[in-house]
Amino acid sequence: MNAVCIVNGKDHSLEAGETVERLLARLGLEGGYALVERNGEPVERSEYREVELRDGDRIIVARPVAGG
Amino acid sequence: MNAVCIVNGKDHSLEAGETVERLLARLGLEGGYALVERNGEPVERSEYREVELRDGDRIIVARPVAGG
Amino acid sequence: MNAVCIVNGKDHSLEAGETVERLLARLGLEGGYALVERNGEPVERSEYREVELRDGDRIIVARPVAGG
Amino acid sequence: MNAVCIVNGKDHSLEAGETVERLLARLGLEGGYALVERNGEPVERSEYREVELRDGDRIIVARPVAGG
Amino acid sequence: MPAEGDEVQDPLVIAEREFGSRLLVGTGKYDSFETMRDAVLASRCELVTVAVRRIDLDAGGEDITSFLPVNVLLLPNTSGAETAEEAIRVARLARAGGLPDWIKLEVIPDARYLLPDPVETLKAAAALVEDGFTVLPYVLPDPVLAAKLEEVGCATVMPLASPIGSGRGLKLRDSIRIVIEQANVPVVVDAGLGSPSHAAEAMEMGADAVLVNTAIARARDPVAMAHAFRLAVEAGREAFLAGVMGEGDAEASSPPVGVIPGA
Amino acid sequence: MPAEGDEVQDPLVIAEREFGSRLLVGTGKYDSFETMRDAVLASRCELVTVAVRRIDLDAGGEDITSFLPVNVLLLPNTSGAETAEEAIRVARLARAGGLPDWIKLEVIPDARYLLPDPVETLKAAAALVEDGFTVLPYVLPDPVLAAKLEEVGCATVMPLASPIGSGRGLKLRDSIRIVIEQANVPVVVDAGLGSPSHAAEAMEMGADAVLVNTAIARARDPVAMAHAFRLAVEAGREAFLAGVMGEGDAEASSPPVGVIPGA
Amino acid sequence: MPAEGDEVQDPLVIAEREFGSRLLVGTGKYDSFETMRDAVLASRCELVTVAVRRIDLDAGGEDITSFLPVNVLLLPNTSGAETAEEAIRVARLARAGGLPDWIKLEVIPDARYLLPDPVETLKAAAALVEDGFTVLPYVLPDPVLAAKLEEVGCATVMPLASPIGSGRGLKLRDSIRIVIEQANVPVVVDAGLGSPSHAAEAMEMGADAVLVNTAIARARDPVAMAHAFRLAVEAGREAFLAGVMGEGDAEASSPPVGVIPGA
Amino acid sequence: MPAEGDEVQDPLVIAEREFGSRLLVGTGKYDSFETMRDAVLASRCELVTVAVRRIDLDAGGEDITSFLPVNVLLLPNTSGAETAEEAIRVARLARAGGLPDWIKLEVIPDARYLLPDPVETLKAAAALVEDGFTVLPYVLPDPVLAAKLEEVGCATVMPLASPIGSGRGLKLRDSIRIVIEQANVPVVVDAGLGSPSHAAEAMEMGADAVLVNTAIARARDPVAMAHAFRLAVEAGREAFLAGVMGEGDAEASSPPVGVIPGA
Repeated sequence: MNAVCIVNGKDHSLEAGETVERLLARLGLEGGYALVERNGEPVERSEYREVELRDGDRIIVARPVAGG
Repeated sequence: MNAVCIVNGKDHSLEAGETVERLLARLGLEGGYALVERNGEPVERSEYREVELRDGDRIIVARPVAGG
Repeated sequence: MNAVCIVNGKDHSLEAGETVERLLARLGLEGGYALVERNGEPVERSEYREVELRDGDRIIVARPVAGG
Repeated sequence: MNAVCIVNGKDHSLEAGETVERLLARLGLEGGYALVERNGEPVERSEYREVELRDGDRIIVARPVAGG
Repeated sequence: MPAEGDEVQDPLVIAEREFGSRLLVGTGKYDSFETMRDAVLASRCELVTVAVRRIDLDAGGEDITSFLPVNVLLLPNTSGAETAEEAIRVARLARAGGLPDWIKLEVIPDARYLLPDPVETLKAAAALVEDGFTVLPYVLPDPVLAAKLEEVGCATVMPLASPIGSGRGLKLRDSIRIVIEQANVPVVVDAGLGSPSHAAEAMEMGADAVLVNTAIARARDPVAMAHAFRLAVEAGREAFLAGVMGEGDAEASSPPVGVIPGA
Repeated sequence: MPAEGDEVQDPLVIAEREFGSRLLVGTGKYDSFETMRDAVLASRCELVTVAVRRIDLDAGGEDITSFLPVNVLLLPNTSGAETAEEAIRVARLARAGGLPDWIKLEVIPDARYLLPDPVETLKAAAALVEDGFTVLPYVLPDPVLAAKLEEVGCATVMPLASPIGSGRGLKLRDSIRIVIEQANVPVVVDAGLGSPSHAAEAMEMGADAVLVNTAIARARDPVAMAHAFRLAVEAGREAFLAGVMGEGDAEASSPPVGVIPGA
Repeated sequence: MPAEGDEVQDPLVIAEREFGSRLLVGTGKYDSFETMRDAVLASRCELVTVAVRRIDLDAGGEDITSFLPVNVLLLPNTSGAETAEEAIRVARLARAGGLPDWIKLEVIPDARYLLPDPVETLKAAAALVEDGFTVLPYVLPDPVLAAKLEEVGCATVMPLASPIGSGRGLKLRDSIRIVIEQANVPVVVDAGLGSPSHAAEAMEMGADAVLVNTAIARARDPVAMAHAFRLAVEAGREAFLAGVMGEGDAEASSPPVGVIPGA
Repeated sequence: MPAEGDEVQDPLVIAEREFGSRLLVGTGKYDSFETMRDAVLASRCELVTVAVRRIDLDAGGEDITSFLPVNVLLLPNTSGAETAEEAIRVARLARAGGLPDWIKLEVIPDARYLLPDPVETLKAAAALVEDGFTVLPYVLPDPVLAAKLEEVGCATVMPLASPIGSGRGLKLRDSIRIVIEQANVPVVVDAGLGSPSHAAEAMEMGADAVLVNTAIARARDPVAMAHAFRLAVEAGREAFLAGVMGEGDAEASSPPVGVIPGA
């Protein structure tokens, strides 16, 4: 059975060794500012390439939006 | 044919020798302040008893009402 | 004895045939806007050259000044 | 040598066994509201009669005054 | 008017007549004459305005004057008049028919904002004074116009605080202040006062009286509101006489010395 | 407090205690204690503030409390305190010495504008409530802070209208309106009210009470001014209950139909 | 006036003449004509007021007009006139002597507050229009008077914001708003504007132009202030055309959904 | 930021970084990103706020940052946070993901009036400064709180003029004036400015900058309105530096001597 993490409240089946960078690519979010929190802690952009996701991780993917 | 005056825009058949006082009585306005204008000129209250109305007179009967 | 007119409240001895234009020249007011009233009536600028002053004339010489 | 306490910043020679109540009496403050702090702690009015002052005590005597 | 022998302190004096109250009340817009009467009583006012209108002979209807206390002076207004001529006509009709020769002069050509016509008002005022009326003209707070109205013999000037019935309060306070400062006749602030605090403010500024209608008639409880205005007018007048403090900078109410922590 | 058996209508209730008057008065800045006493009496207030200060043992001086009516509850303030710790110290001193356990909490680090410290005030309030005091904190009209003070158990919130002693009135009315709307404890508008109309306006907005000091003490006639404030507070309260009309557009007070000139 | 061929967008049009700027500037109260000139240039105004006065024949003095840019239209005023007759006399003198037949009509009997006389102003306006002048009358913001001035042919109405030279801003904004709403000629707000924000506010309300004198002349740096007013008038006009949002309740600028903590 | 070598006069300096514009713009509430971009360009602002929100993975949607000019510094806000902890979390998320380490700190527990929590804001500010952020906190104009925020190292204080999105202008001007007077860091007036004249007024009072969102985004023509705000901010700043005249009494602009009628 595949490893699964939760991204913005929904299940996401992990590929083997899926990094944050790979996750964003799979979500179609390569460009621009994608902000990532893993289990309540922010992930540094410089580590997106290295950080691998694990089964059960709670991930938030956010970005800047219109606001005042 | 009777003499007729116009009271507040409506025809009013005059009795013979009808005074302002009589007019007011016929209109049910004996008490209180009835203000009377005849042909554009005010009629003094003290003369209501004497002033007789004539055929064709334009009469306005007014009174104090709620106002600011 | 010379003819005299009053300019802005002061006596002014008239030359023979002194026009408004000549008056202004004698007062050092050739350039700019000099506005002239004679005996309470304004004098048209186009007539400064013709209008001759007479003995006893009350003259006001005014001009635009700073104002709001 | 007498025991001395400091009352509102000034030296005050203590009588033997001088209580807060006695202190206030000596200061002419029997009536009204005299509020007493000893060494930074408030003294309960009900204990003025018992609490004895000691050498070196820092006393503040205060009262209600005009204020908004 | 107070009972014989009962001397009013600090009365309002208009045309040599004394009034025990500095609150004038309009009678318009009440749900019923009964409520109006109770509000007038609660207000303790002694001068109330009425309009003059043709009687609808088919409709009948009650006589408003029978609901008004006897000690109250009726002040007919010229509402409806758009010119000096029309205002004069209404005033003369009212007087001839037995109403007082006091007249609240309104000449209002503009139905949208109900603002008065300064030129026609002045013209009518002069004619009515000449004809023996005691004239109380309703005007914008225009100090020069107010002086002219005084000059032709008006008994008061009645500058508006804000448009009639708007309840917006002393929007034109800067002009009213000047009218008050320069007037030699009583200044009655009229129109636009929406709450007792507005009335109190006008009185604190030195107005001699205020006239209120809509704010009382259209309150949820008109009788209580009338009473509230009465209190506020008294408060404002008393404060004016007692000398209101000026605005200033912050200043402590408690003394700077002897503070406990400073030990 | 009213005499036994004399039931007050619409009392002010703070910490379950009833007061017959919605006007609180400060005792500072009067020319004499006699004038202060007469003003307090004229105001009919039942809750008066006092400061707490060291006695100047050389100067002597009279006891202010002997000039205050017996039916009046003394409300000591913590003026002079610049931190929570200092304020707590003053409060405890006052209570130990026999003053009420009610405290007007002021923590004011800024001598120029006399504005309170929200963080220290909240800290002191929590500690004093914990220690059994009935706490009435003086604050900027900050609705979120007011909710926090309520949460820690304060008996009222006392937002300032404008800086203490400035007489500038309800400069911060927009914030005060929100504080009033959201509060579950009585809101006492404190500081900056310069005239009775200011007090009436605060009450019309729904404030439960107001506290006045400088505007009375520094009037030309403080006793008359105290009376004027009393009337204004009653007027404002009564108007609030009677339902103040909203602001609107112009609307005639006299009827549009039946006008004479329209003949 | 803009150069030939250079079409001004959204020009101010008075009496069929186009102006590229909606700022009118008065020339009074400057420390020197040089500063005045530089301020006029910085303001980019195209219509400047001057007064008319007798020449002091002993003192001499320079000619103000030599300091004014050639593209600027001189607008003589009738300051000093206390009656219609005097104002007409000044206007006719100015025109006869070669000044434009445009006249800023001021009839001011009151030296204390410098407020205009509505009746004499209307009388003078009618006579001057009849005599061929382009008349710009200075008045209180009296909507009914403004309509009368329009009716007799005035090219604008120039309501005052607050007393001349006071810098108090739009104290009479409620009346000015009505004047603007009802006018069919350009409304030039004149007198009392003390800072660029006041000018911007007048323009946002829909005024067609503003006239400023004291606020520029009496600034520490009049030339910079003239420039600031120019920007503010442009800002206010642009905002008026762009549709200023109305006042409302609080409403978040950031979206309510997707907040991080809500995870 | 201006191009290399292009020296800005009178720049806004926050945390040692210079900005050529004193107008900050929010990006919320526009009809489209295109309009937002054009408004940002018209405003010439160099500092724009953005919110941080979870991506709706089903909805997709465009990236706002691709619509923003490159010379503009993004200022993420912590909107959505109701506590210090939540605000810190948002700030750290934004920075980790590559947004600037500048943060507009908002802690807003109240959804109705959107007013900030002074205690939690101070707590978060201290923690974020400690953590290396440049912190711009959004607060009520509370001068004592502002001093505390400065003390813990905030780069600015951002007092609100009136509730967010209300467009009501400088309702709390008295408090803002004190904040400005006492601040040693730039004061950015934020929230509630509804029109360019409001912005100009804030700048004339000495504010270092203003932040505007709703008033631009919700104008009929947001791009023109952005330009109008730019002009107004420049006007207000220039006026502040040029020395705004104080308010005073009436004073004639034309000379009292030499009047024609006085002949």
